[in-house]
Amino acid sequence: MNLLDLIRDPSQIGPWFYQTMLGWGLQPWLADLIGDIIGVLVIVLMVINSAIFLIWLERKVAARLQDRVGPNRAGPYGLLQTLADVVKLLTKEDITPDGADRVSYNLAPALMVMQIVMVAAIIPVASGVVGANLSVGLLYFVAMSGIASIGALMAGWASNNKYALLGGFRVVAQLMSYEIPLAFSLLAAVIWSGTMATNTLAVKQGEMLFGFLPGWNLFVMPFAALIFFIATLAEGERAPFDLLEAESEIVAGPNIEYSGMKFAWFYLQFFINSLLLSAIFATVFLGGWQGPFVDRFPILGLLYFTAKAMLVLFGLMWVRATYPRLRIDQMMTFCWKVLVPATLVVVLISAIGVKFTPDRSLNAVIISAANLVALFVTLGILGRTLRRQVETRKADLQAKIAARA
Amino acid sequence: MASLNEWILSLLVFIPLFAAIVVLFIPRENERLIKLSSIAVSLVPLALSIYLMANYFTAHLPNGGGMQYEVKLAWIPQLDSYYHLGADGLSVPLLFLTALLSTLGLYYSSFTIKKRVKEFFFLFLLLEMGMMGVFVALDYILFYVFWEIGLVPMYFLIGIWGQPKDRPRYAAIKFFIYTLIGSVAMLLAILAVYFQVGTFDILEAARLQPFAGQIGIASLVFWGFMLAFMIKVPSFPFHTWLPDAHTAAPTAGSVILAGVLLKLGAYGIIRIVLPTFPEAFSQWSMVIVALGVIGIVYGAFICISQSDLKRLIAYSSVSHMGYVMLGVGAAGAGIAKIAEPGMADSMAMAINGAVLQMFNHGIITGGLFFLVGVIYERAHTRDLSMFGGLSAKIPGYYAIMMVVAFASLGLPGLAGFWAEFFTFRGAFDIVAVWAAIGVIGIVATAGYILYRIIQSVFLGEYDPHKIEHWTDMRTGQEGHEPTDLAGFEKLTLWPLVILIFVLGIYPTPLVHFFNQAAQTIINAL
Amino acid sequence: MTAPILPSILPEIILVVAATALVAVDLVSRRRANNATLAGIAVIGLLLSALAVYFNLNGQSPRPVLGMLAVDGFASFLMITVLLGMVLVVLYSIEYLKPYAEHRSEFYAFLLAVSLAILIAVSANDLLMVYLGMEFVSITSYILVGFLRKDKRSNEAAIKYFLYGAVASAVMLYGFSMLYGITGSTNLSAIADALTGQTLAGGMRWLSFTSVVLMIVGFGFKTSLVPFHQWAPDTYEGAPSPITGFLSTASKVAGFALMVRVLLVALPRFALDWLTVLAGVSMITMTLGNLVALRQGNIKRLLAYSSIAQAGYILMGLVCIPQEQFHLLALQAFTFNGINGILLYLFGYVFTNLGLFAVVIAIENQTGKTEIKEYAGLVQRSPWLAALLLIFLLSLTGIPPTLGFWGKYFVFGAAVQVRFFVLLIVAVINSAIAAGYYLNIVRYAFFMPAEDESRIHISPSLRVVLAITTVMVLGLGILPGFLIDWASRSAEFLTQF
Amino acid sequence: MTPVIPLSWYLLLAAALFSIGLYGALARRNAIGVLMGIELILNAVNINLVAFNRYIVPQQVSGQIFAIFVLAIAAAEAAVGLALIIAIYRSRATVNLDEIDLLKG
Amino acid sequence: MEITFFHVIFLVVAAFTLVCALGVVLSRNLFHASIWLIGAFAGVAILYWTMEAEYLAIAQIMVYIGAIATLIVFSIMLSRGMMLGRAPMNNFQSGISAVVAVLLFGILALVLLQINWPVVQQAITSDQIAQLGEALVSTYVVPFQTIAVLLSVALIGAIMIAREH
Repeated sequence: MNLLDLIRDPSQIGPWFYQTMLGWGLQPWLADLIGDIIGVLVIVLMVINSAIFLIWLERKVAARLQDRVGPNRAGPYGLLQTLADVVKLLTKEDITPDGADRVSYNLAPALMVMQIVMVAAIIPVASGVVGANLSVGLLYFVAMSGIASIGALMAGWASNNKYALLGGFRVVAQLMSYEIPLAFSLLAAVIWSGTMATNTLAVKQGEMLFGFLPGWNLFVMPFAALIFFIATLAEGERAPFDLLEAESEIVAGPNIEYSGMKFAWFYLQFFINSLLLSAIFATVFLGGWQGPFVDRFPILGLLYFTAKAMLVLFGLMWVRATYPRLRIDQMMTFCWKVLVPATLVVVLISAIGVKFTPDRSLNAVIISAANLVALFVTLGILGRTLRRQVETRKADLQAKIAARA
Repeated sequence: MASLNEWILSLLVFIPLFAAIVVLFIPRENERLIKLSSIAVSLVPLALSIYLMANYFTAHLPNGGGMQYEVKLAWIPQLDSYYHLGADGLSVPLLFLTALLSTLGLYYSSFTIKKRVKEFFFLFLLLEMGMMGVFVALDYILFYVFWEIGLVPMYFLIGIWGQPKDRPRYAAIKFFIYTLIGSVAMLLAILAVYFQVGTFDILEAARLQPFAGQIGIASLVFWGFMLAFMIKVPSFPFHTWLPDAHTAAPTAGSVILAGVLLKLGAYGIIRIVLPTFPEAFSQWSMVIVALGVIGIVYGAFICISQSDLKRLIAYSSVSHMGYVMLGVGAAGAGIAKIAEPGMADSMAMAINGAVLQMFNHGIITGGLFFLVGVIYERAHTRDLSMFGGLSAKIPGYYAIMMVVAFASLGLPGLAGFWAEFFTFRGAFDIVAVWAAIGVIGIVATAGYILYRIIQSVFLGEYDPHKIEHWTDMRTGQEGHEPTDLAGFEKLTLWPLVILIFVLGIYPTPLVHFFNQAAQTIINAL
Repeated sequence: MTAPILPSILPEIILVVAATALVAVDLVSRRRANNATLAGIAVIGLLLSALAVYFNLNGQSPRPVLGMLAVDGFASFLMITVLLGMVLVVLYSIEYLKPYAEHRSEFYAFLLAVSLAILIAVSANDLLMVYLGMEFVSITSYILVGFLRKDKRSNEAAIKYFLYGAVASAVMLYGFSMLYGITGSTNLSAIADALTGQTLAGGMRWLSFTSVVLMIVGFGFKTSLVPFHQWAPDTYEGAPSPITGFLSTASKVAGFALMVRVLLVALPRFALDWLTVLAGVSMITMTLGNLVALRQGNIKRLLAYSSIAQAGYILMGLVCIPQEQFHLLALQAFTFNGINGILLYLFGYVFTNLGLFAVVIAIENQTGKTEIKEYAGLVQRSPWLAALLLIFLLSLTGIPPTLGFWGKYFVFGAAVQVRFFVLLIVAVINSAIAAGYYLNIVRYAFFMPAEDESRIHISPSLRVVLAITTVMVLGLGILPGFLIDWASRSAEFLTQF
Repeated sequence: MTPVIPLSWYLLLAAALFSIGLYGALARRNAIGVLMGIELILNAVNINLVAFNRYIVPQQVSGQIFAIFVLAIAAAEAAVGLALIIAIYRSRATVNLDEIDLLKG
Repeated sequence: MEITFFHVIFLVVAAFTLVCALGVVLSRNLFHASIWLIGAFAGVAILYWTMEAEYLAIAQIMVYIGAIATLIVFSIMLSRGMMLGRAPMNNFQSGISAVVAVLLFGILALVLLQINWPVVQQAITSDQIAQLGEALVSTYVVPFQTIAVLLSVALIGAIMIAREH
């Protein structure tokens, strides 16, 4: 097997390396172990280092959207700005507040980063190039996001600071609530595709509906995708759902007391989380690495995938830069009274739609149409309710003004 | 009258219940109506029981007696349990006794019960129903149900209308729990019998002789029944509830308790235990005889040391019921030697004595308790040391007391004599030594009747300072002198006195009843 | 095997629908829904469900539902008992809930949910369903006990109940897992089959014994057997009185149903183990329950200990199953096979205790207290109530002609039949002790003068409850033929699938 | 892959976890501490169930299903239990069981 | 028996789990106990993985760590005051409980080690997730529905009880 082949199809790197090691006379389990360790190292390094770029990107995009320039001093286009920040953080004093619970205080950031790395393991960046194509992949993803809330909670508690604690509470409330629409919108896709394994999901989306339409889940279930996107915003703790670190309310959330490298870890988690959520979105709804000619040149998948993930990430940044922050009660209400019922409907649609006719393409159209109907109905109800609320509020205010006059 | 004969037992049982329900629906303020209606309705069973006596005596006794007036209806067929009633020479007189004492009790109470009248009459009638039921039930389950029905009203009669100083609540609960233990044991025994013979019919079970040849298990079952009955009798050493209960109970309650309730136990032994477990009975008869004799002697001696008149009479019941146990036990002891010439007659004699004692004791002790009530209503005390010299003050009372007390003592010519005579006559043939010891009891009885009752209450000097207030029962006024019997008291006591005389002089008809029953039982052994 | 599933679980479905309807009605109606309306819906749901239970077996043979639930006579008898009992609990609650404006519909819905849970528990035919049913009953009960969340006593009762319950069920579950390992199955009949097929040697034998003991812990908790009873007095005292009524009756039915079915259907092989253990437990339970009850001053606490003691009697039925019927597992009707004793006892106990709690609640509604002292002079304050109190207490004591007598009659009968004399002697002594404290209440009610002579007002719904329970206790006590027939035939159907 | 680790290792581990959990449930003063002990017991149960499933009846999933149900019930139980604990903490400011003693045993 | 790499992994994970479990019951700080608890849950999840029960491993993380442990930590925080006291964490019966626990383990170990389990050496070939899913909606549909009701009831009940007044 030559190098070119390996480059053309990166999924062959793993087996090739394994065979090579066996050729060296290693025990199979040892070869397995070494292969695994190398894989883990690659993922960890890639993920963590990507943050450096992401932070720059985020700042740059936000600046552009707000008609600013953004980082532009360190390096070309300010590309080295993050590196400088890293150096600064590394050299800063590592403060542990008085009365802090040391164990949890130190454990929390580690937990956060660990969670993020573990999620990264299931992202298929190209055909077959995935840390682990778990049969329970998406469930694993949902399970891992639960750990993040524990980390935040721990940090909030251990800091011995009321803002941190409040932030911790908010994290739990928000993450746990939004995990439901997140998981359920994924479930809709899982039902349609019949698998939870991430790579297999991407493979399944390679089928062409009616022979020409790419069978991406975005097209099959737009509403589910939208819900997932909104939930992603909340799970990524991004505006308009960034109440966890709302500076004006609780200063900076659970990580308020952290400084130096430990703070950097939280920072890292935040940015990588967004990236991974985008990646999941790309995998589940945008066909993952699917694109033209991937069957011939699987390496192209890496390109397609990156592009799709970046697109989603850009969407996230865009929303963040555009919308104001919600109030916490609004956020919770939105989740429980809008998103959760909506996801239930979406799941129901998928579950029923799958069973309809033997022709998958036709089913896809039915599900898609139902999704759109559900979307518009939801929007209609939401709009009417909001309008009515605004009107009552207006009437109240007018009455108050009249009374005062 | 054929249809009446068919239903007469049911009527006897359920008319009191009917009366009780009637009472329940009369407003509690209308005490007069309550009293009147309950007495009036209770006359019906009395009349019926007299008719029953007469009918049985004329129609059935000459034809060999046996179970008559039988009714057998499906009650819980799933359990093989039937509504099975019947009466024979043993139960007919006891039914009459029950009806009589109940009516007298109701009548007497209508003058003396002042508080919670409605409840009293309701419970009293319920009690009458339970007692009637026990005497006629021929189905184990039915028997048990009636047995237990009698328990609750008595508990209340003691607890509510008892005198506070006599610790009525303690006495009531003691009575209840003693009886309950016994009855649960009986329930288990009933079940054991059922598993052996597959029927709840008392007569059928006796015929099938459960546990014949298995003396171990038979003894257990036997003692299950005996525990229940001996507690009720009460036989030594289960008698301790009795003095408390009697002392605390209101007069009519004591009368019923002594007059009828104690007989339930003895009736149970003769009706159920003796015919059904002759083997075990024979095995354990000496224990029963011994307990009977101990009861006689012990009860009598305890009486001598009593200072409370009512408690004294209560203990005298223990003593007198000891005769019953002696008689029954002696009959049991005879079973083993039944083939010996004359033994069957002796056994019959002993049983006759026991049953006669039951009947007579009912009348006599009933009378005694009425008499205690009479004096208590006047003096508000029963302490013997407070009385003395009353013979001159209240001669009418004295006269009746003399009659009843001497009857209790067993004076020939009065009712009590025959019972003791028959008992000892039968017992001497079978268990001579124990009977001889029992005679000590008779002597002691004479002692307490003469010395404690007659002498300390009626003879001697009347001391007006001992008791300051006497209530005049005729007018209800307080006075400083005791007054003689009021009309209602006479009316209550005279029937008993008459019966005492009649049975003392001519007990033959009654003995006919019992003898027939006793012969039947012994022949079946 | 492929019996239609939906009709077989119709009673359960009706309850779910009714519970949902309750919450929905409350949500939809503009003002808060009327208390009586809500109770009405609940009662209708329960009665319809009972009707469905009846038609489930009417004329049809017993059958399993996917191996999970058993639709058989045993289950049906207890289901109807529980559903009727729950109707009474709902009726209690009407008056009791008056001061609590919020969460009424939820309260009724929870009562329906717990009924559903009990239906599932009594028909569970798989270890999974057994555990699920038991936990369903327990969790719903915790909520109901802690319903008065502002009331410290209610809180405390709930937390104690919860902690004991959770530990006990976890321990029991460990036993289940062992049993699963030994037999490789969770279906009760399959377990029995697997056990009969094996020669259990050495460690396996010991492991099964361990697992049986661990399981008895769980059942013992639910049925409040000594030594797993400690929660009962506190919980009974602190819980809202209608819920105490429920806990001491319907909840107990569930526990016994589970225990009987698991031990009898799945573990006849280990009969010697559990018979021995349970016989001891039975004696200790009745003795300790009765002795401690003697010293209680609070009626709910007293009834808690009384119910512990009663559990001891009920257990007699399970301990005294005749051997020859046992091995074939063909319980013959109309004999004293122990199981019909348990059924009758439970039936009588449920309605007697519910009647008794109606009295307790009537007095609590008036005085706000549950001390026995409050019962002084009850006969003057409300003669009818006092009379009914007496009847119910006599029924608990086991005096004929009340319903309570027949239960005792049948379990004692079973014990006499197998000649378990030690147990019988203990039971007889206990009957007397029990009479002691039951009569203590009677003593207060009838013998003591009233401190407060005001008449006790009984609300209409409580009147209905009292009327129903009295008719049951006395009516079926005097003419128990039909009931005995039904129970005996039901016991016969406790079969394997 | 056929299992290489002996079944009894899992069972011993589960037994140890069970004992530790039981100790926690019995010995803790604090209601939440008790709850944690209970969760340990349930985990031990699940290990048993899954291990038996894998080793005794590998072609079925009955043990795993059971474990899933145990998991779900544990969640429900924990939710209710913690709600009760919070309610009692609100009214008394303690969740120590020996201080929760309004009802005397 | 040959000790392989898997045995080592098992022993490491098992030791980790047990240490965490001991931490749960012995830790003097409730919050630390809850962290230990999370560790124990994670260890058990890995053990499921070693038994090829992947779905259960994930469910363990999701439910036990993501839900139950979070809830526990959350409640500990809500009732913060209770941890400030320096009162002992264990009650009077802790000594007896320890003895009971040790004895129990001893007995169980003794019994378990004697048993020769009828182990079926068989690789898992079928798709377990699909098998689980099908079982849940066929054989186990009744418990599945039941637990749905149970969870709703528990949810409503927990909210009702824990709500602020």
